[in-house]
Amino acid sequence: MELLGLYNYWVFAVLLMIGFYAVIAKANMIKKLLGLSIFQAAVFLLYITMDKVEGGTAPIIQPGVTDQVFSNPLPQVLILTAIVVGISTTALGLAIVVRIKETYGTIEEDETQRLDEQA
Amino acid sequence: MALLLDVVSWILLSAGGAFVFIGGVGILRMPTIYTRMHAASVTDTMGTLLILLGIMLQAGLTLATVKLAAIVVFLLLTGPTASYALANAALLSGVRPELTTREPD
Amino acid sequence: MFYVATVAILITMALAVIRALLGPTVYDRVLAVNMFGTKTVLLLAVIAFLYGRPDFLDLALTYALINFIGVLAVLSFCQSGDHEPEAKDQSKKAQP
Amino acid sequence: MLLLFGIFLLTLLVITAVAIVRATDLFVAVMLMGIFSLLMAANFFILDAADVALTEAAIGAGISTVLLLGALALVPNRERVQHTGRWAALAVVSVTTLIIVYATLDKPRLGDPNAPVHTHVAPWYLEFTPEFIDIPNVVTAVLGAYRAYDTFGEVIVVLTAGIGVLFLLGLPNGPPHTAEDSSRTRTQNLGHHLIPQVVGRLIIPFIVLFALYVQFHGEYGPGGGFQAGAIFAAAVILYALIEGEDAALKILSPSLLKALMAGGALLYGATGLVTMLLGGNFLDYSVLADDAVAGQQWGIIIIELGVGVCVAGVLLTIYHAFAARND
Repeated sequence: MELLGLYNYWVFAVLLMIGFYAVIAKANMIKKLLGLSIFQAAVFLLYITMDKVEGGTAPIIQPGVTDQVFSNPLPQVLILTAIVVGISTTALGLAIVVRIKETYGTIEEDETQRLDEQA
Repeated sequence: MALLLDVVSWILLSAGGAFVFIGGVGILRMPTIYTRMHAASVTDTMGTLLILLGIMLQAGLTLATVKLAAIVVFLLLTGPTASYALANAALLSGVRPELTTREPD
Repeated sequence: MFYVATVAILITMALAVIRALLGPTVYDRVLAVNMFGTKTVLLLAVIAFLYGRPDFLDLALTYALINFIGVLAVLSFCQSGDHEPEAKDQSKKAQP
Repeated sequence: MLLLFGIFLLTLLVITAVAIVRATDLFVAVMLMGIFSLLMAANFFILDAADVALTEAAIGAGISTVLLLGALALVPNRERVQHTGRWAALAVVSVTTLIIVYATLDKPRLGDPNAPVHTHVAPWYLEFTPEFIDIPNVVTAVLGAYRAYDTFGEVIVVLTAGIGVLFLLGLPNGPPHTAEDSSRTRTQNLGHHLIPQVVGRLIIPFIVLFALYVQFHGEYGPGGGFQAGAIFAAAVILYALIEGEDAALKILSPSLLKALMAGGALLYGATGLVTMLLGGNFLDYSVLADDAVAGQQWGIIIIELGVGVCVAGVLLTIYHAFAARND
């Protein structure tokens, strides 16, 4: 039971590295972006794991209820904004990939590099 | 009275859970996409209805019950729409329903 | 009493994930995603009551309202013609 | 018991992530991202982060799938299988995973109330929010008041991403297509599918209503500008799907979208300037009303509105930019 308390962190480590693997090992740029999203989600998970307090509840104060334990609001604020920023930046990356496709005719990284060297 | 409510909502929640589970088995075990869709969408409706009704009985006459009723209505509207869109997309791309019965493998 | 329903929902979610991984056609996966969405609505509703904070039903309501947009997007993606999803790889099996 | 549920969901999360990376069909990978997002939202909820779960729901339940599909329609759907460097990458990744897991052995256990993160500034927020700001949702208080600079920065990042997409892809200019294009439009949207159209028309008003509820109820329950903006954008995207791009652009024209994008961020920044003119610090809302607490509440409502408008504008601009390329 003691070690199960670390399970969230292990999942964080594994997810982080799954995303990282997609970024370094895949040549397809959309796949790289999806890997980046997974990487990002892993970081979200790390922060939200830290906010949990045993026996706590979400930090929204209920009228008339005292001595409630609340989870930590700070990581939630950071991650809440990061999720929206994440989708915006992913969209920016997708736009770049679309333009690369229009210019090079491919979205595989090694092929674009070869085309660059020929030019 | 409270005991009766508890018993009824217990029955509804368990029955709903059973329906949901049957749907899950159906989506895994049925042979083709259209049969799977059938299993998923039909049990989805029933299971959702029963589980949310069971929760509603526990919530009593509060704002939560209104929200649960809204969830039921929206799920009943959007679920079949999604099934329709999915079946249409599958048909458009040329996955034909299998009309003959297949020999058991 | 909510635990029975929760466990049933969780097992069904796992079954849907298995179907999403197995395929074989992309539409099986879309179906699994859609079913997973409905099950998430139920799970969130049940857990809101397990926690005794029914005001968190807003979350389930969000999914109930906008989760089917994804499937409609798939339909319009499929009918836009020249971009037929290529993963009909094993769908021949489904054809007589 | 809930801990076990969480572990179950996290295991599914890992399995889904592996499947996303292994899928060679990008369409399949995008669909699996949908499951991934649903699982993340459920996990956030189990970990007591209702606001974050709502954000993930609002973003993941429609917008991210729609945006990814919009991009996927413009590029090849299939990944070319290649094997060079796979084992080296796998080795690097495995070793790093083991190092991180080893590092986590010193982390405080899940839910430990004495963890360092719970002893620094968070108790102060929880203790003094009722006194200084007096709204029930502490997350909104921290987001809008205590860390307003931070949130302003995030809004600017979102705006910058929107501007970047505009530079790269551009929006359709001029008046929307007219009669001679209508045959093309009809095949583009789902107008000839009666069921989605009827249900969509029925449900769009409720989505907009819900977005407004999330926007203005954010002080009392889970919600706020970021979530509301995303839900509103989802409503308009649904409209565009069932009635066609041009109909959606007629309601919210490209110039209006640009105005919304910039106007939302501007509203946020202007609030800061007004507080400075009234003698306070940048984004110190106490001076906005006679009563400092009421001023804080007004400030939070105004900047949340700015956030919502900006997020909705940016997400819709991005969606239309991808859809316009599809013609």
